[in-house]
Formats: sequence, C-alpha cells, structure tokens
Amino acid sequence: MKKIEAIIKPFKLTEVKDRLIEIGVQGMTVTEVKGFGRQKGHTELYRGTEYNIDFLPKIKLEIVVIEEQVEKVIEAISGIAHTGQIGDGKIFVSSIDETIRVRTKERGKDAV
Amino acid sequence: MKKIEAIIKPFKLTEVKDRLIEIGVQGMTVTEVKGFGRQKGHTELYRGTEYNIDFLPKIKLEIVVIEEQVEKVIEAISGIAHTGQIGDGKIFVSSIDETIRVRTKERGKDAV
Amino acid sequence: MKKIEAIIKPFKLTEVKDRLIEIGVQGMTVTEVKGFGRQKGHTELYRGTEYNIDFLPKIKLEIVVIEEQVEKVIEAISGIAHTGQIGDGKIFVSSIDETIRVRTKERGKDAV
Amino acid sequence: MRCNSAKVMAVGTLFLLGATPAFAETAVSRVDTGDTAWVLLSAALVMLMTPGLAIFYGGMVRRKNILGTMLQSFIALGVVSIQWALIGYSLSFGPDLHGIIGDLSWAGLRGVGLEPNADYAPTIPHQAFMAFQMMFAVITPAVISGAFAERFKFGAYLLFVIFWTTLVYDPLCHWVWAKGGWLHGMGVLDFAGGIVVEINSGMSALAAAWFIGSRRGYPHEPMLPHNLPLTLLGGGLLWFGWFGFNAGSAVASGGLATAAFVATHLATAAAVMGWLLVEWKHRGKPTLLGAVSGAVAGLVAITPACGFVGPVAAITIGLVAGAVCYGAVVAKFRMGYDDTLDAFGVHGIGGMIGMVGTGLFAAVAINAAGADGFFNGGAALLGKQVLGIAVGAAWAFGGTYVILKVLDKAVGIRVTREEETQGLDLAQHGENAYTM
Amino acid sequence: MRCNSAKVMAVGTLFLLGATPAFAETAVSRVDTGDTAWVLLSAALVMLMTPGLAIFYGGMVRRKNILGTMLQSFIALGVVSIQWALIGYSLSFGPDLHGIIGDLSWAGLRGVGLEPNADYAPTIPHQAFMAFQMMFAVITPAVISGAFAERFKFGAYLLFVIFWTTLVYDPLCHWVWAKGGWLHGMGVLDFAGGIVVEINSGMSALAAAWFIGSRRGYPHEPMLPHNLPLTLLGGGLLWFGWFGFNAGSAVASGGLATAAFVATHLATAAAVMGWLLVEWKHRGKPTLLGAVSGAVAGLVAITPACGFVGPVAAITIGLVAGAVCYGAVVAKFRMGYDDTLDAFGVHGIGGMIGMVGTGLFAAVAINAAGADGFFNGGAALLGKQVLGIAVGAAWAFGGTYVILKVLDKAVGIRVTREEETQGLDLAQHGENAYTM
Amino acid sequence: MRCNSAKVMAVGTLFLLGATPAFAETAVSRVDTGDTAWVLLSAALVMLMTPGLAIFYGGMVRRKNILGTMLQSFIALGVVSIQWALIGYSLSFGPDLHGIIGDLSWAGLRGVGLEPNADYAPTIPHQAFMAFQMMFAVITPAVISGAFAERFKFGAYLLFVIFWTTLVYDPLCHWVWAKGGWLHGMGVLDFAGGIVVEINSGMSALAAAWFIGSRRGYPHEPMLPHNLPLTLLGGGLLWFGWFGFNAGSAVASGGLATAAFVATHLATAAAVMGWLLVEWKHRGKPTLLGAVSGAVAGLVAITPACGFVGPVAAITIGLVAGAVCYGAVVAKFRMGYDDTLDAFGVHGIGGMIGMVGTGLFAAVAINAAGADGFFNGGAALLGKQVLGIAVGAAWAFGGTYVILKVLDKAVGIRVTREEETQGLDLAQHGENAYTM
Ligand SMILES: Nc1ncnc2c1ncn2[C@@H]1O[C@H](COP(=O)(O)OP(=O)(O)O)[C@@H](O)[C@H]1O
Ligand SMILES: Nc1ncnc2c1ncn2[C@@H]1O[C@H](COP(=O)(O)OP(=O)(O)O)[C@@H](O)[C@H]1O
Ligand SMILES: Nc1ncnc2c1ncn2[C@@H]1O[C@H](COP(=O)(O)OP(=O)(O)O)[C@@H](O)[C@H]1O
Repeated sequence: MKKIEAIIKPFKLTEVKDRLIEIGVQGMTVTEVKGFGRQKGHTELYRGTEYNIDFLPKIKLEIVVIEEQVEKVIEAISGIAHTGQIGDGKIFVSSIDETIRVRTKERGKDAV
Repeated sequence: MKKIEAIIKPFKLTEVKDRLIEIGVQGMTVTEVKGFGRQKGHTELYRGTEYNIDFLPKIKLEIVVIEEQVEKVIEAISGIAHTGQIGDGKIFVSSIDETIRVRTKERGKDAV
Repeated sequence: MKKIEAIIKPFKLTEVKDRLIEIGVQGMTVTEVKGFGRQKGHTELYRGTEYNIDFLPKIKLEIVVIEEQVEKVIEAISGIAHTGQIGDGKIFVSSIDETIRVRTKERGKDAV
Repeated sequence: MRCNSAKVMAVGTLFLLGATPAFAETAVSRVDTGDTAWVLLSAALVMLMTPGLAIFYGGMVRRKNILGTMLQSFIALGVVSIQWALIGYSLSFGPDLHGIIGDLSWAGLRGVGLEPNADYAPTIPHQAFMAFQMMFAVITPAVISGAFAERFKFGAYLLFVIFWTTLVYDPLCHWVWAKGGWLHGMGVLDFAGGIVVEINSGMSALAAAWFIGSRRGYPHEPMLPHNLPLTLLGGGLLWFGWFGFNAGSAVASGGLATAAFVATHLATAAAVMGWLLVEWKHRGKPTLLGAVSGAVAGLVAITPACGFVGPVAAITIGLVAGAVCYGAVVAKFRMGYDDTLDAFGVHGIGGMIGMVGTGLFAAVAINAAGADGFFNGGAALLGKQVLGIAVGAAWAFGGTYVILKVLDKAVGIRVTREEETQGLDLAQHGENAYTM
Repeated sequence: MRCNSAKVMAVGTLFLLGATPAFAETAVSRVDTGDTAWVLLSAALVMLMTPGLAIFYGGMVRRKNILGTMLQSFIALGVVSIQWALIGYSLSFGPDLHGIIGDLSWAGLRGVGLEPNADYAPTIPHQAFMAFQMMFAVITPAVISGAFAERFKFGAYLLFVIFWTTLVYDPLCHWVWAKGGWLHGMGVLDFAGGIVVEINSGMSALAAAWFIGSRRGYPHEPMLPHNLPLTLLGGGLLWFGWFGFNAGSAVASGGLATAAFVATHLATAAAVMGWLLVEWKHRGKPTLLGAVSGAVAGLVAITPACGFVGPVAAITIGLVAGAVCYGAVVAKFRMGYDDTLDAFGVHGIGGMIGMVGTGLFAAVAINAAGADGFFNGGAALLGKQVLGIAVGAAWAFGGTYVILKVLDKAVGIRVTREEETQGLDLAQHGENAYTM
Repeated sequence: MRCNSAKVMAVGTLFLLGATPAFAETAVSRVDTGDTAWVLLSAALVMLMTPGLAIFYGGMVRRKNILGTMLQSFIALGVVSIQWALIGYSLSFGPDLHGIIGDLSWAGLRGVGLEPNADYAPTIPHQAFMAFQMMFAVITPAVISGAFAERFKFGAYLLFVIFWTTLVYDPLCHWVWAKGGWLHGMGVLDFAGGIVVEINSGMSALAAAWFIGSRRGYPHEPMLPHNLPLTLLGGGLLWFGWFGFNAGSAVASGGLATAAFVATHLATAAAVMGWLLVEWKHRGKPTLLGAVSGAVAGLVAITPACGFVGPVAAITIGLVAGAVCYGAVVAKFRMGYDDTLDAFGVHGIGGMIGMVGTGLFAAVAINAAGADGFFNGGAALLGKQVLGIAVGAAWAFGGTYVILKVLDKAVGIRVTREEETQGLDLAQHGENAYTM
C-alpha cells in the first residue's frame, strides 16, 4: 500500500475530490496547512504598515491506496490541480506497511 | 521505529489518549482533519436550501513508537475507537528511519 | 528522497523557517497540531474550576529533501528549536518513494 | 417629582382662571413626552438583552452547541411576545381575580390603548407600559435555558416556554406587581424583578437541571467555553440593557429612575470586583469570565433593590453578590447537578441576595412608595422579603418540575445520545456555526 | 397628544393675560425636551443599524470575503453622511420643485438650524430631523450591497453609492415624504420607509444581482455562511435599532411612537415564528438563520405600516412576511439570479407585503394623519399603496440598472476571476479577517 | 433653549398671579423628564463604550492576548466606578479648593442627591450628572491600556488604574470642567473631553508605551490583529455610544444636544473618508481597519468641538483628523516606541486636532456659552486652546511617568519573558479565548 500526500490550492479541493471518487478512491483525509514554496506570499496592510506573509493557505490531501491505483491517483490530482502557475503544489508518495479498519479490524488491502 | 497514524472520531480522543498513556506511550501529536470515507456526510440547511457536506470532522493521531509496541498501540486504539459503525476510522502504519529529540539531540530508539 | 517531520514550539517557527531558507530548502508545509509529550500541560480556570489541558499547541513542519540535505536540515532545526527544556520537540525522518511537481509534472529529485 | 409638576402648575393656573375640574383631571393623566421616551427606550434596551443573553450563553457552550443555545434565547422573542399580546399581559396585569391572576378582559390587547393607565403608569401610554413588561416576560424563560443547555430538544423547548410563561410566569408576575396581587398587597418589595425574573428563572433552572440530568461526560470530561470574547460582548450588552430593565422600572423619567440607575451601576461594578477578588484569592488567577459573571451577578442582585436603596447599600449588595455567587457556582460541582451555564448559581442565588438586601437597606427616603428596611428600623420588611423569596422559589421550582414531567411523558425533552454527541447545531438545526 | 398640550395651555394662559399672538406662535414651535431626546436617540439607534447590518451580512458570506462585505456597509456611514449634508438633504426635503425634487437652497445645511421646522417636526430642532433622516439614507445602499456581495469592486462600489443615493434615493424620498412630493400628495402611506428604504433597496438589489451575474461556482458549489453567531448578533442589533427607525418616525415621543413601537415588535416576533415554522414544515428542521432572517423580514414588512395599524394587524403582517419571504428566498434558486444575501427576497418582497398590509389594515383610529385601509372601509388606499409599490419598484430597478451599466463601461464593476477566487479581503483590502 | 422655557412661562404666569418668588425659584430648578431621560440614556451609551472598547481593542491583539486585553478595559467599569463614588466625583466636581481640586465633602456621594445641582445641570437630578460623568472616568484609563497591551501585569494594572484616576484624571477633570477649575476659569473650551479624556489618555499612553518598552519581537516580527470583525463591531459600538458622550455633554435635551449630535456624526463620517482615502493613495488599498480607525479618530477629534462648531466645520475637523491620525500611526514605526493599539496616535493626536479645531471654528452663534474662534474673529480663543493642550499633555505625561516608575519599583509592571511568549490569556488569567 502507498500513501499519496498532495499539497494543493484550496479552491481546487472540490474538483479534485469529485474526480478521485470517480476513479474509485473510497477514502481520503484533508488537512488545512500552510505552505512555503516558490510561490511568493502576499503583503497585508494594517494601518498603513505592510507585513509580508510568506506562508500561504494550502490543502493537504492524504490518500492511502493499493499499489495499482497510485498512478491513476497521481494523474487525477496533477491533472486537475494544475493551473500552470507556481504554487500549484506537490505530490509525495511513500509506503505504508499496514492498514487497519477500526470498525471491522480488517487489515491489509481490504482495509484501504 | 514505526509511525502509527490513526484517524478517529473526535469524541473518542480523550479516552484513546488515556489508554495510550496507560500502555506506556510517551508522546503523540494530534491534528484536526476532515475525512471522507464510507460514512455518509450530513446535510446543512441555510435559508431553506440543503447543502451536502461530505467531509466530516475527524482527529488524526500520530504516534511514533519502537517496533515492539506497534501491536499494542494498534489494539489499544482499535479497541477504544471502535463503535461498530462506519466512520470509526483507519489506522496506517509506516516506517520511520530516524528520530531526534531536539532537547538532548539523542537519536534513535531513545529519542522516541 | 526523505521527509523530515519536525514538531516544534510555535514561537520558533519564524526563526526555523528563516534558517531553512538560508541552507537552501525551497519548500515546506506547516500544520498547527497539538502535542502530548513529557512537557506538562497547563490548567485553565473557568468560574473557579480548574481544567487540565494536556495537549499543547505545537507546529508540525514537513520538509521533503534529497538524501544529501537531511543532516543539514536536522541540524538547522534542532539547533534553533533547542531551548534545553522539555517540550522542545522531535524530528522524525522517513522515506519518500516519489515526488511530483504539479505545475510541471516533473518527478523525482528535480521536483523536490 | 416629574415634569408633571410643570403641567400641574399650568393646569392650576387654568383652574384659577375658571377651567373645569374635569378638564384639569384629564390634563393630569396626559402623556408626558420625556417619560414616554424614557420607557420606550428602556423597553428597547430590555429587548436587546435577549440577543445579549444569546451571545453571553453562546460563548460559554461547546462549539457544536452554540446555535442551538442561541436559538433557545432568541426564539423567546418570537413565542413569548405573541403569547403576551394574546393572553399573557391580561393574565399578568389585567383586572384582578382574588389576588391570584388577571382576568382575560385584556386578551389580544383589547382596551390596552394609547391613553395612560393610571394604576401602572399615569404619564405614558398604556401600551408603552405593556411593551416594557413584555420584554421581561421574554427574557425570563431564556435565562432558564442556560441550565439545560446542550441537551434539550428544540420542539419540546418551544412547548416548555409556552406552558411555563403562561402557568408559572404570568401568575407570579401578577402576585408581585399587579394591582391587587396578593404579595404586592402584603408589601413585598421587588422593584424590577428579583422575584418575578431572577428567583423565578433561577429556581426553575435548578428544577430543570436536576430533572433533565447531566450532560454526557459531565463532570469528568472538560467542557470549556468555546468563545469567551462572545461572552464578554454578551455581558456588556446585558449590562447596557439592564439600565432599561432596572431604571426603566420607575416607568417614568426623573429622580426615581436616576436613583435606580446609579444603584444598578454601582452594585454591578462592586460585584465585578467581588467575584474577581475572591476568585483571585481562591484560585490564584483573576479571569475574564469571572469579571463578566460577577457583573451579571451584581445586575441580578440589585434588580429588586435598585429603586429602594442608596449608592452605598448598592455597593454592599454588589460586593456580597459577586463573592457569594462565585461560591455558589463553585459549589455546584459538589452538589451533583449540571446547571450548564449557572442559571441557578447566578440568577437564583443572586436574586435572593438582592431580595434580602432590599429588606436590609430599603429606605423611604429614597422611594416614598417603598418601606424602611432592617437597618432603617423596619424589621417587618425583612420578613416580607423572605416570604417573597420562599413563595417565588417554591412556585417556580414546583411549577417547572410539573411542566417538565408532563412534557417528558408526552413528547420527551432530551435529545438522543447520538444527537448530544454530534451537537445540537447539526442534530437539531442542520446548521454549523463556523465554516472557517 | 404630546407634551405640547401642556405648553399650549401655558401659552393659552398667557394669551388670556394679554400676550401677543406673535409670541404665542413662537412658543408653539418651541423645542420639546422629551421629543428631542426621543428623536436623537432614535437617530443613534438607526445609526447602529449600519454596523449591525455589516455584522449580519458579514456572518453570512464566506470567510475570505467578510471584511470586504462589512466595509461595503460601513463605508456608507462615511460617504452617504457627507453627501447628505452637502446636497442629499436638500434634494430630498428641501423646498419642492414641481413635486419631483427639492431645490438646493439647503445645500451644505444652509438654513437647517436648531429651530424646529414646522413642516416636518414642529417640536424638535430642524437639525434633529435632518440627522434622523440621514441615517435612513445611509443604510439603504448598504442593504443593496448584500445582493452583489463577494464580487463587487470596492472603488466602483463607492461611485455606485454616490450616484445611487443622489439619483435614486433622494428623488424617491422626496416623492414619498417631502412636503410637496407627488406620491405624498396622492396619499400613499409609508410610515417609516416601506417604499423609500425597503422596496427601493430590494428592487435595486434585484437589478444589481441580475446585472452583475452569479458568483463563480454558484449555485453548484456550496457557499455557506461562515460565522452564524455574528449573523445572530447583527440581527439582534438590527431589531434593536429598528425601534428607532420605526417608532422614531413619529418624530415625537408619545402615543404614535408607542403604537409604532408595539406594532414593530409584535410583527417581528410573528415573522420569526412564521419563517421558522414554515421552514420546519418544509425542510424538517428549524434553523437559527431562519429565525433571524424571519426577524428581518418582519421588521421590513412592518416598516411602512407600523404607525397606521394596530397590534393584531401587525401580528398578521408579520406572520405573512415570515412565511412569504421564506418562500421568496427558496425560490431564488429556481430564478437563476444570485442575490447573495437575499436583499431582494427579504427587503423587496417584505417591503411590498408591508405596503399592501398598510392598504388593508390602516386605521384612522390609530393615526389621524393616516387613512382607513381596505378592512376599515377604505378600498381607495389599497390602490394608492399598489401605485406606490409600482412606482418605487420601477424607479429603483431602472435607476440602478442604468447606473451600473454606465459604471461598468466606465470603470468595471466586477473583480477579476483571480480576485474572486482569492477573496475580497486579501484581493481588495490586503487584510485577513482572522489570524487564529 | 430647553423645555425650561415652557416652565418659565408657566411660572411667570403664576408670578403674575401673585406666587412668591421663592416658589418660582424652586420651580425653575425642577427636574425635567426629557432632559433626565436624555442624560440617563447618554450615560448608558457611554457605559457601553467601555465593553465596545474592549471588543475594538481585543480584535486587534494577537489571539493569545485577547482576554487579557479585554479585561483591562472591562475591569475599569468595576474599579473606577467604585473609586468615583467613594472619592473621585468629589475630587473632580466637589466644592473647589483654589481652582486645583475638589474637596472631599461629597465623598461617598454624601449630599449628591436627586435634586438638581444648578452649577452643573439645573434640570436633571444631581446623581444623573454624577453618573454621566462616572462613565467618562471609567473609559479614560481603559483607552490608555491600548498602549501597553500584550505585556502589562494585571495586578499592577489594577493599581495603576486606581492611582492614575485619582492623581491624574480627577485633578485635570476639575481644572477643565468643575465650577472654579482654573482652566475652566480662563475660558479653555472642551465640550466633551478633548483634554480630559482624549489628550489625557493619549499622552498617558505615550508615556506608558515609552516607559514599558516594546513587545518582544517588535517590530520585526509581524503582530497582526487576530479578529478584525470584532474590531469593526467594537468601532460600531463606540460610534453609537459616542453620541451619548458628545451630545449628552449638553446635559440637557434640545438644540445644543442636537448641534453636538450632528457635528459628531459628520466629523466621524468625514474622518472615515479621510483615513481611507489617504491610506488608499499611500498604500494602494483601502482597508476595513483603516475605515474603523478613521471613525475613532474622527470621534476623538470632534469631542472637544462638537458643542461649539457647525456642520461644515465638523466635516473639516473630521477630514483633517482622519488624514493626520493615519500619518501619526504610520510614523510610529519610525519613532521607536511600541504603542500597541495606537492610543497616542489616535487619541492623543486626535484630541489635539480637536482642541485646535475648536479654537479655529468655535462660534457663539452655535453656543452662547462658548466663544468665537479664530475664523470668527476670536484669536484669543486659539491661544487658550493651545494652553489647554499643553497643560493637559504635560500633566498626563508627567503624572503617568511618575506613577509607572513608582509601581515598577514597588511591584513590577511587566510580565516575564515566558508569560509574554505564552500570552496574557493563559499566563495571567489561565484562560483560552477560543476552544474551537
Ligand atoms: N520540499 C517540500 N517539502 C514539503 N512541502 C513542500 C515542499 N515543496 C513544496 N511544498 C508544498 O507545496 C506547496 C507548493 O509548492 P511551490 O513551491 O509553491 O510550487 P512549485 O514548485 O510548483 O512552484 C508549498 O506551498 C508547500 O506547502
Ligand atoms: N484510503 C484512505 N486514505 C486516507 N484516509 C482514509 C482512507 N480511508 C478512510 N480514511 C479516513 O478514515 C475515516 C473513516 O473512514 P470510513 O470509510 O468512514 O470508515 P469505515 O471504512 O470504517 O467505514 C475517513 O473519514 C477518512 O478520514
Ligand atoms: N512518540 C511520539 N510520537 C509522535 N509525536 C511525538 C512523540 N513524542 C513527542 N511527540 C511530539 O513532540 C512534542 C514534544 O515532545 P516532548 O515529549 O514534550 O519533548 P521532550 O521529549 O523533549 O521532552 C510533543 O508535544 C508531541 O507533539
């Protein structure tokens, strides 16, 4: 099993989620994070003084899938989250040794 | 060393935490996340219109432990977080190559 | 490629980030988390009753880097986040199988 | 005492010039613009207290229950106002039946017009008095809702409010304030609602908290206020509105309203300090929630007293109320009932302190229509005040218990375990307070 | 009806004693302290409604747009107040030109002093009347901003407010309320702004929502209110302030103000229940946002009627407004325009209900300066009210459409796609509402 | 100017008919219902400003310090009110000693009753005047707390408030407003507190910010407002309450109150625009915080002037205040002191602008009890105003410095490094504002 972590722009979440469901993903976990990358932050103004905000709001998607699905998921995400501009995000893939479904105590692929 | 990531229902957190301390876990990290899974979301009503909210609030627990403790931790969590209903959550296990305790700069098992 | 996850005290974030940029880190992701560890929590008072809050606010930094940079990053973080008191935090290192940059669809080291 | 004097003089002049007495009499009961402005604005201030209470309460519950909690206050503006116009005002202030209740001759506000009613407020339109009193009837059940916050079914709550207002509030209000009411006739003093509003809601709260039982997880699981800035805001709005509540109860502008205004403010200030200092001593830290809770305790305690006592007595009452209500709230945990937002500890106990304080400090010098209290040589008053407390407390507790018992049999008053876990906002209302 | 009577008597006495008529006349127009206190405080209450509206609206938009939305309300306090002092008051209430508009002789408040103006309010300083009316002019464009929330450019909005106030509001206000205004002369009744404020803002909102187009993602993407406790707070402040708006429109304290106060409160309470119950029936759950929206619908609907109808009629109007506005808001999705915060569904529809309600229930017995409505034998009034609705609706819709068309050509009224995605707060104002 | 005239006439009539002069005199000082309603409600409005300030300030600090910041405002309602009743009112307004201070004969409000005091307000109960002034004494130290927000120890703050109110506020208040006060005697004009409240708090803020030093991390670490919707709400409540503050300072209803009301609103509106436009020009974006800050700057600046100047002068003063205070706030960063919430930049500078504005634009035609300013041919007044600024500024700065120095030696005024890092809410109060 593999874990796919994708950092995407927040407004892409709905679309990405819909696409993932279409290709058969049954579960995912979403976290609001702040990202620092090549995309430059913005300035905020308070009473005439500028502050530089270099962390930008991003969404982290975590999806655990069986090996066979990895490529499909990567394509789905990178297809939809793509706008061609910096800040589009990153996808990281790593290995998961074991998965347990709490409700049934099933383990392994069946539990994903 | 292994990392155990558990996605559980928010109201189970206190109980799970207490149990983990009992079995000797010394550290953990908690994140508020939103989960999408088989558990159906709910609808919200605003001025007479229904919206379908498919992401549900969940808690993600991350616990890094030495190999020997992994099964005990899994059992503890899946024992307590279990209600028998969908949405009970998932547990993912992966490998950690190295751990460093910032305070003492210790590494490896001692640092967990 | 390796993923470095560091749990640090919130007020160290700016300093750590600045140092990481100095040593050439180009991207990182920040999450607000709550940590349970050896550092004792605090009590909160409401209308004369004490409540024990054992989860403390922490910052989780996730940085994916190529192997060669791992030690430098660990040193940078543990150097700056260090205060010598419990609660200073932990750093976990794990392996990443693949990285994809969404904007360009580059993969591997180039995408980090 | 009021601008009337000027008019009386003018009329007197006319009289000397040969105007008929009849005309003079009519003139005396003419509407006074200053008094009417005062009472209408006071009514508006008291109206604001109900949203203020919603905010005060809402900040103290857990995030998942804020909307449900707020709505239990807010909806009282809807349902009680209508009840009041239809029957409540007539039951409360309508022509007396044996000291017990008003008859229904003013139902639907029949005959409640724009001319003054000399029995209640001779210088303002009768409807202005009715509107002012309406706001009191609205907020009282809303106060009770603090006791069973986070677990009461919304539908059952609506029924509860209708029955409680009609069967508990309206009679007690009649006894204490109506022309002919039996407690009123005995000389029990309650300037702005120590019995009618505070003890009434506080004891009903106790009965309700005890009847419905604790929230799941209480008391071992921490249940923290989720948004204290909201609570401060609500407390500030309550303080502001309470000037209308207390000083408006003079139902005329002038000296008496001023005395009530000053007593209200000073008692509240003293109670803020009382609560804060005792808590600081007791727990080592002074808290914002303590300061705001102290303010509410002071406002409650000065309510029955404010038109009868002077500034120094007001400060004394406030200090005591702040300190004692703190103790009452802390003691709750040892008593084993779960009064979520301390409606009993603050309103019940605070109201009693105020009633006793009135019995101790009241002075005819401040209000000729009052009586002298214990320290001014009037021991009899103290006895009457204690009677007032006892009657109000027993009536409220008993009445609420019976109503809840019946409702629970008929429709069930508590949400299910799942709903409680999920939170009232989603479970009962399909809404989520914050989408950040 | 007002304290004047006392003065009239005093003056009468003087007269008998030989004072000159000239002196007596001056005396009659003397400032009354009660009336002035009432109107100034009413003006303060109406002023509070604009921040109240900012909060009410702000809670309903998405998190990224709250500051932009709030500022669109708040800035009206700045820009419209100045416009009003410079030209707006004179255009609206200044000496009439052919029933169409005021001339500019009161521009810069020249001649608008501290003596009463007998045409508008004989017992308060002329400036007090001016200030009270100013607050109405301020809030009306702020209401419109709800329709195009989350996508209007701030700079273009400022220009819109200036043009709209001058070209749409001031003339319509003159027609309905000024001495010599043509609708006023025909006997159209609008006590506190059913046409001038509600239909005017509601129909302008419809035109604007339709002209600017939907928000990106609407309606398939859920766009949920981000902070409902704020919306409740805003609703509470609106209800409170509306007592000034409606009862203050008597421009004197006393019976008429009291009647308007009572009608306002009861209609609002009824509308809360009307909306809540229909929604409960329709969707299975009663909501907080429903209750608060119902309150606003009730306040809107009773606005034109409150000084002409009795309590029972007020309750009826409120019930209907709550139920019908709910329907209007739900129907929006089928109509295909994106009125973000239902400015049309609540203010436009609610205002029409109130105008018709006035035509049905008005009674000379309540207000001698009014007329009898349909149920009191005055079918003619109903016709006039419908005319008033038609004129106000057409004028507001057309005027707004033209102004937006011109502005769009000249400077563009909508933010770019990127700005809309990022949110107005950062994109237009460089600010972030919450840094938690 | 006030309703008194009617009474004077009535009395005059009696006089003609042979009533004794003694009786007539009593009658003249009778309480007027309209004036009393006005002043009591104004006092309530000013009371609301302190929670309003808590909310305004609370929104601007970092999340970890909101409760500590709010409590520093709120607690002033407790501690200063009591001080005022015990000694403050007597020191400020009690019988004069050499133009310097009041004696203690009114301590504990002895002799401060329900009859009018002809020196201060001949038509309202003396206690009403006392209560109105009390609210001013409460909010002034709360304003200062903005300067040292996020780092002052709560216990030391309480001591500071007690000493500051007694040693700085009460004397300065006496000089400017009391019968016999030396600045008052010289003809310095301060209608509602430009010196007593604004310059006083603003200069004290400067001394305190400078004495206590910057927050850790300032200015290189961003310290952003954590909840701007709260700040807008607080600003809205301040604007609303300021009508009581300014127009209430006429201590009677009628023409003068109306003039002050109108000047207050127009100046504030102009200052909103002034700040916003300058910021927009300077930084490229107009902000919500800018608009709200501008409003406060305008309210501050018009405070001394509002009862002496006309509408056009008010707009001018407001525009200047908005623009200049923006500049002052921006300049702060170059000056090297850390006035957390710009108490000096807004209240100090704004107060000075208002005092000078009064010296320039005051007109006897608006207020016969005032004087003509520079543009009306009264150059002397300008000099007096500048003297007033200088005296107030020096007194406040020096007094605050000495008090802080002593307190710092005695108990220490600043929290520890760890507490500052953790935040005042947890460290000082053991509370957490939000549990989401
Ligand atoms: N090496 C990294 N480790 C962890 N997170 C990263 C890393 N690089 C990028 N990210 C995350 O991805 C987001 C997008 O990265 P960015 O550099 O802006 O994109 P791009 O590489 O397309 O320019 C960042 O905001 C950050 O959250
Ligand atoms: N494949 C997955 N990848 C990441 N998170 C998952 C995955 N499957 C489930 N989850 C997380 O676990 C939570 C519970 O999953 P759910 O499918 O509702 O449970 P069950 O499988 O017991 O019915 C989800 O809300 C989601 O946060
Ligand atoms: N085994 C662990 N698994 C996951 N997170 C941990 C673990 N140990 C510590 N942490 C995280 O690191 C933070 C600091 O740990 P703590 O035990 O307080 O530090 P120290 O070991 O230096 O005393 C904790 O608050 C928690 O978030």
